Amino acid sequence: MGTVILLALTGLGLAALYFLVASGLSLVFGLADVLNFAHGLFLGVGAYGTWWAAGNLPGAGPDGFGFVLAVAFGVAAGTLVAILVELVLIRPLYSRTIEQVLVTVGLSLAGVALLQATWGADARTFPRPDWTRQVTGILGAQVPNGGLLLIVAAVLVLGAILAFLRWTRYGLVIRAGVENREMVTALGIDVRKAFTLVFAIGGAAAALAGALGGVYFGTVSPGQGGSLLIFAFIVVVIGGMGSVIGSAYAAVVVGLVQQFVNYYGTSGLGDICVVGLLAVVLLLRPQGIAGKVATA
Amino acid sequence: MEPVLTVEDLSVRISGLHILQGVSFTVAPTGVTVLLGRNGVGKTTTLRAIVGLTPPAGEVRGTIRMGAQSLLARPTHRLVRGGLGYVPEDRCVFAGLTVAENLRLAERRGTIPAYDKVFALFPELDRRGRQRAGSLSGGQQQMLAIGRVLLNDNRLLLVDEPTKGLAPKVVTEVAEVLERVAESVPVLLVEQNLAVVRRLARDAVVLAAGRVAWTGDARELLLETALTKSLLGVGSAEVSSPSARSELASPAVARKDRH
Amino acid sequence: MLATRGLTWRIGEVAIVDSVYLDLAPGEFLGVIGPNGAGKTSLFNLITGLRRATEGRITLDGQDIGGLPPHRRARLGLGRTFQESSVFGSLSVRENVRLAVQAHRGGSMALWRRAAADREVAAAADAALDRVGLAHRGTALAGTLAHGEKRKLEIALLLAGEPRVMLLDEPMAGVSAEDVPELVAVIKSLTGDSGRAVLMVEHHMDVILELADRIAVMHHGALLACDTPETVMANPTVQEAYLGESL
Amino acid sequence: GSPQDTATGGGDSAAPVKVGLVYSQSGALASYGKQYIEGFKAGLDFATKGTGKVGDRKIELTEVDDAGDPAKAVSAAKDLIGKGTKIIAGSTASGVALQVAPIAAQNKVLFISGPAATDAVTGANKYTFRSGRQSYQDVVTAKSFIGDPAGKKVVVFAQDGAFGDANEAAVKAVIGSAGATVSSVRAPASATEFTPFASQIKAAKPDLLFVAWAGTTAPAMWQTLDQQGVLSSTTVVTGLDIRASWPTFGAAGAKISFLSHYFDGASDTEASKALKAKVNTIDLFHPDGFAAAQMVVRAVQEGGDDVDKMVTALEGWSFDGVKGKMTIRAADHALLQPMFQAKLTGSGTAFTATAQKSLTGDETAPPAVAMKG
Amino acid sequence: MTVIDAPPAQVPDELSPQRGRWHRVRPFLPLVALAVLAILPYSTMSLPGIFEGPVNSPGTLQLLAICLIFGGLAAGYDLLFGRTGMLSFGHALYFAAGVYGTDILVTRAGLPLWQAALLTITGGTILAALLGAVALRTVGIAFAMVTLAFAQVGAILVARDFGGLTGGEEGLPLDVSGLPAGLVGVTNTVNLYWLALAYLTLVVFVVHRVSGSPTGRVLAGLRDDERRIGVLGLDPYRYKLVAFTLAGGLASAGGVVYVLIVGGASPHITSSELTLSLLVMVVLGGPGTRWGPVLGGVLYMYLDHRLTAFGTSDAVDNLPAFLSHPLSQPLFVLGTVFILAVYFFPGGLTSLAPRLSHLTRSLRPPR
Ligand SMILES: Nc1ncnc2c1ncn2[C@@H]1O[C@H](COP(=O)(O)OP(=O)(O)OP(=O)(O)O)[C@@H](O)[C@H]1O
Ligand SMILES: Nc1ncnc2c1ncn2[C@@H]1O[C@H](COP(=O)(O)OP(=O)(O)OP(=O)(O)O)[C@@H](O)[C@H]1O
Ligand SMILES: [Mg+2]
Ligand SMILES: [Mg+2]
Repeated sequence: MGTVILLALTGLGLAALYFLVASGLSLVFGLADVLNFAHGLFLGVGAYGTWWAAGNLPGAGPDGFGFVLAVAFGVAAGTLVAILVELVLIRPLYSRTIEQVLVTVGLSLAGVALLQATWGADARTFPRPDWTRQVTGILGAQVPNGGLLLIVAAVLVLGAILAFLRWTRYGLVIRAGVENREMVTALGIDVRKAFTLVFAIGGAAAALAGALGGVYFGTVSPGQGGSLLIFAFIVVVIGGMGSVIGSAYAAVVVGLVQQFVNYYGTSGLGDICVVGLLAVVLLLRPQGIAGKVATA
Repeated sequence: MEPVLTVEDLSVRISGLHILQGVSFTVAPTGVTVLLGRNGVGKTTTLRAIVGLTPPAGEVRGTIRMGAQSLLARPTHRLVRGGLGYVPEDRCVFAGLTVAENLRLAERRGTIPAYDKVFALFPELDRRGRQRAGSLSGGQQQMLAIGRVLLNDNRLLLVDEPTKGLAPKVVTEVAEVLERVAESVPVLLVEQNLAVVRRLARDAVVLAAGRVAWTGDARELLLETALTKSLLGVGSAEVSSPSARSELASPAVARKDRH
Repeated sequence: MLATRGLTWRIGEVAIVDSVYLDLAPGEFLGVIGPNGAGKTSLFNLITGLRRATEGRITLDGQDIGGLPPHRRARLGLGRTFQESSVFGSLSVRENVRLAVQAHRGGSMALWRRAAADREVAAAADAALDRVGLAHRGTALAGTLAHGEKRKLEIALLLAGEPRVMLLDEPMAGVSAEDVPELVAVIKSLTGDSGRAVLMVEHHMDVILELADRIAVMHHGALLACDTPETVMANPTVQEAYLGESL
Repeated sequence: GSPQDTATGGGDSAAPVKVGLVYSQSGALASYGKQYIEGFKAGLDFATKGTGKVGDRKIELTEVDDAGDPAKAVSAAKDLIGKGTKIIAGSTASGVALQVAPIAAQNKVLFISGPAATDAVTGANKYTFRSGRQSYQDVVTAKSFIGDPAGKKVVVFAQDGAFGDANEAAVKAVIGSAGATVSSVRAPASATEFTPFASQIKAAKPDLLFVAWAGTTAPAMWQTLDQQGVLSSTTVVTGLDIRASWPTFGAAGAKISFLSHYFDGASDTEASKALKAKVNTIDLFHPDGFAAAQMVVRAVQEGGDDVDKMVTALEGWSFDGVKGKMTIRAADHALLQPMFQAKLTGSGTAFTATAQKSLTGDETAPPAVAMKG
Repeated sequence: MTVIDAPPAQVPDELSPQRGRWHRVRPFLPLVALAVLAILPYSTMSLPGIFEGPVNSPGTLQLLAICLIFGGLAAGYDLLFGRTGMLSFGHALYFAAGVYGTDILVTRAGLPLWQAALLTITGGTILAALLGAVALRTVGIAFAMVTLAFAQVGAILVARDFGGLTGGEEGLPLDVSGLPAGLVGVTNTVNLYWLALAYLTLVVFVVHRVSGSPTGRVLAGLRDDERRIGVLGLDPYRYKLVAFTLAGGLASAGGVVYVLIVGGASPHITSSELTLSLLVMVVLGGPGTRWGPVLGGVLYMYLDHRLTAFGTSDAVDNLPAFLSHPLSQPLFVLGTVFILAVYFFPGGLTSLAPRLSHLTRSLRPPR
């Protein structure tokens, strides 16, 4: 019993990490229709930003309020980079979807290499409050606090994104803009601003995921973002393109499947199961779990 | 009277093609000005140049002024917020959004959207609020496209072939709507249906081969057989013939022989 | 030739096409009118297989084709045009038509023959282009054509397939007044010769009246009437629901 | 010219000797590569007494980056060989070493593999040598932690793939054959959440846990083992990685017994002093570069331009390296060398390793394998 | 009727006969290029900065051979992406099947090369047909993701050293003892070069023929409007499957040649990054054009290999740290070059040619 609870809760922690990474990706992909391979870079910027701030920014540190400040700095850095990327690289290429994807591919190569050039290829110890290394006993299971922190953060991020989509017009503007940017401008809306905003939010979510991922892993390294990205992609696709709620469901499914199969099955089977799940979901329901039924 | 819109020597090139070659005309501050011409002559291109939607590969020269203000090189959304309403040729409703969302999108900040006016004109839009616009029939989409601009107050409406693909009854309705709209806002209209043109238009601009071939009073154009024949390629009989229904209703049913 | 029996398409509870019984005889020209949203295009989609009917049967020459995918139905001689022009935008106008001719001549998987060397295909394509008056635009990319030209190209694509039953979805929409007679002549010539049947949706009443032998009226998915033009036009419901006040 | 020309290495006795160094300057293993090359240069200096010459002949180094990609390494090797290079050294990554080795044999040039730890390099062919340790030697060192293995229960925790396979096999061979029961828990290298594996390990109640894990997820793995109480319930042995990774063990570090290839202060030899003078703090792979340079100098001294003579000169050669006495076993070119037990102490970012015990090259000798080619 | 200039004919090259001054010469240009490439190894010319040694040195030939292979791969991938509009994220799988298939059959099973090659190519083609048959039930991004998923399973199987066949993350060096002597050893690099050239020629020829064939015309139509193809009476699924299978077969043939050139298999060729770089190559060169993907592939691989040398060159080392550090990271330079290329050559490198000729034409005084 204890094992099952432990696996379930840590699986949820993993799911939360996937969701945090996937949320920004899903938002940008679903709304702005950009398959953003540079998302890993935003993660990296968030993680390194936090790491740097904890060591160098006055007032910031690995503990208490200082840690909050460090994370805030990391998120700000990630957001800023995302905005710059959108303004300089993505904006001139709207309506040229493939080129956008390619630019983000180029960016993911160059960006990660840049992180490596600046801070080296090796993992760095990530500053984090001591309590995140401890465990909490829940029903006989020793659940890592880091995982619980991720779960809380994921729920908050989910809520915030849903609120944004629901209570502001931006969701509408962007969905319309993806279909036909020109027509949105012809309705008197500055669609470019809306797209920049989406990127900013995506970047912020990614940077937060990067910072919290740093807490979870205990280290930062240049390639960390990229390695998480593939599962984030799977989560986004299984969840249904652009449905943030769908991503949340999918993240839970993927996290739990991986965790349980890895325990009860042989190792590596978890990954294959997840990939198989992706293929099956797509073949049965090409639009993903929560995707809307497309009409001709 | 000062024209509401002045186009002077407008020339548009798109990827090497010289589509408009020095078009000049004005739009009167009241009533409907209609832009006529064969397929592919550049009517749509003209309207799009006015709202600043020439494709990136395109190049626009000349002057376009609304009052004293030049419209060239200003971003489209500014122009539209400044009171330039545009109903595009292919309707361009947002297929993935519901009807209500399409309308909500068209609301402009700082003004109160005139939903009652729109719903009074097109009750269908009210009823189908939750349907995805992509699954609307062609005519319903056209209503949505027109409804969208009517939500706001405009200084000038640009309307591109609003009756294309509409049932005769709806054509009449749309024409009536435009007629009423034109009482308060000047309209620059592109239209192929000459019956609609006859009903609505006060001034006419005829394009041919990328240039203005004729401007003047629309009635004059439609009455002069020689003129319509040479400019629009149709005999005035067709222009001035009564509608199909009355044609049928009359005893002299002229159903043309099939072979 | 083509017959539908109780053809119905529902989305959820709503019947978009509601139990339609239609018969199309060889050589016949059947006009379809009806208010916007009546289900005319949906009916076409059911007949050509782009949508699967929820109930009812479709037969072509007595054979039930309701279960076949679109391309099988096309091979049986069913051709159509689309309401929103759907042409191959990145191919030249001529290539568009050649593709259609080639599709008609047999869809075998020829990977090694030179397509451009097939003179018969080229000749047939040019003939089709000539017929709709687009020959001079042969090298232009179809995506850059003006609206009216695309409508003509649609018809050329249809002609190239030499279908026995043709479904035309508002071929005149957006065609300039000057070109209407020309296009009407083309469409008229479709039926003239070979016992082909045509089903045409059109809102231009003068065109319908000029071309159609019979007119079917759709309303809320159902067939309201299907009769000679005179009778249909005299029908008060049609006048009220479709034609409305004259301009 | 003919398409099959290659430059011939000058038979001239005063011509410089070309040595190609193909290693990771960029990519994931860039820092290993950096240590390697620093070590190599220090070693060259040491072995040539600061002249950079063997006899009258200058050693001319050509460094090429393989970015950890075997395809690039093979291209580089072919390029070097084509230009008349007779000695190639480097190979930070195991995959690179395994694919360059056959090239050396095909073209009869000397290849001295670097930090790549795979056992498969040993005995790969007559022309291939190694200047670093191999996985098997790690495992033998690990065995020294449990005294008499008979009747003990040993669990190997390793990642999927060849690296994990090799470690598991070695543990079975070394400790299992000595009477312990060996089982294994394997995890995908991409795993990010280790609780299931920690639970499995705990359930197995081992007397000794041998962990073979490389990569950036290692800290998360250690933390999970610690949190689930694995580290405090049994003896846990693993290899000590480069210094930069030490702080990532965090509190878990004190609970782990480390086997070590090398760390600063593990030995006090002439060579280590010379190396320390050049690089300040010696790290894991400095000795590999250093040894490679010593082997190169030996090969040139004895063999001149004749690769077969170089091979004979190296086979069975013993020398004093940074780690202590090193011997190139003639049969399969295994490099017998001392290994160390270490403890990690400290906190924050300041950690120090202290040697607990050192094992001689003979004690950690891998079993001899037949030369494959 | 109108005075509007006629639009320039922008018809895909294969589908219309060429006109103009080059009319007679053009068909022979590829042959000339092929001949030049074939006799290139006889040249001792040195191109300092471009290649490390003379053109006929083994290092240069090896690099060129790899470039040619990837030129061919990119051209094959373009059959899917540029010509048919299918965005596959799993093309690396079929290439990897070629590489690992040959390697395993030769090294582990000891088959002679020709048998191994034949079996591998057949196997790779069948694999593509089977997986394609499943994946093609989806379209668009879903298709991309299903192909990615399949490729990912392949990558996991290879990395896990399934059945001890693949060597896991360390890769599997090719056992050359049973290989023809002409393919072994540095002095014979030239033969590998010719082999690569032959592969490239084969792919370009096949792709050219296929896209100029009636089927190619259908593929081009599929790219624009699949529904329309169906209504014309052609089964879109069948045509897409043929393109997918053909491209898969070409990729596994490329794998066979590649494993000979590199002398082994390593797991990173199974990664989705390889497919992404194929995409990059195609876009860099110009999708849907005959020479674009080839150029893109060659250039990409050239940069990929040469930038490592560039990064460690003195010129870079002497720059201030904030420049030299990033520039010594090959991936940084590659990524940046790539982004710039997307910007400055939209439509790919091959779109430069018409633009340049446009420029020269407009510079010439009017007659
Ligand atoms: N993006 C483009 N690229 C190339 N040519 C274009 C482009 N847009 C329009 N054209 C060309 O410009 C000409 C004018 O097009 P436009 O759409 O303005 O005509 P129109 O008068 O509105 O015709 P219609 O009555 O059919 O709607 C056409 O010949 C068309 O082919
Ligand atoms: N996929 C769908 N989902 C929901 N409703 C649909 C869908 N497709 C069509 N409809 C509805 O079915 C009705 C019939 O549409 P259809 O396009 O067949 O009309 P139509 O007769 O062709 O009209 P028009 O003359 O305007 O083209 C419309 O009310 C439309 O909104
Ligand atoms: Mg138009
Ligand atoms: Mg319709």
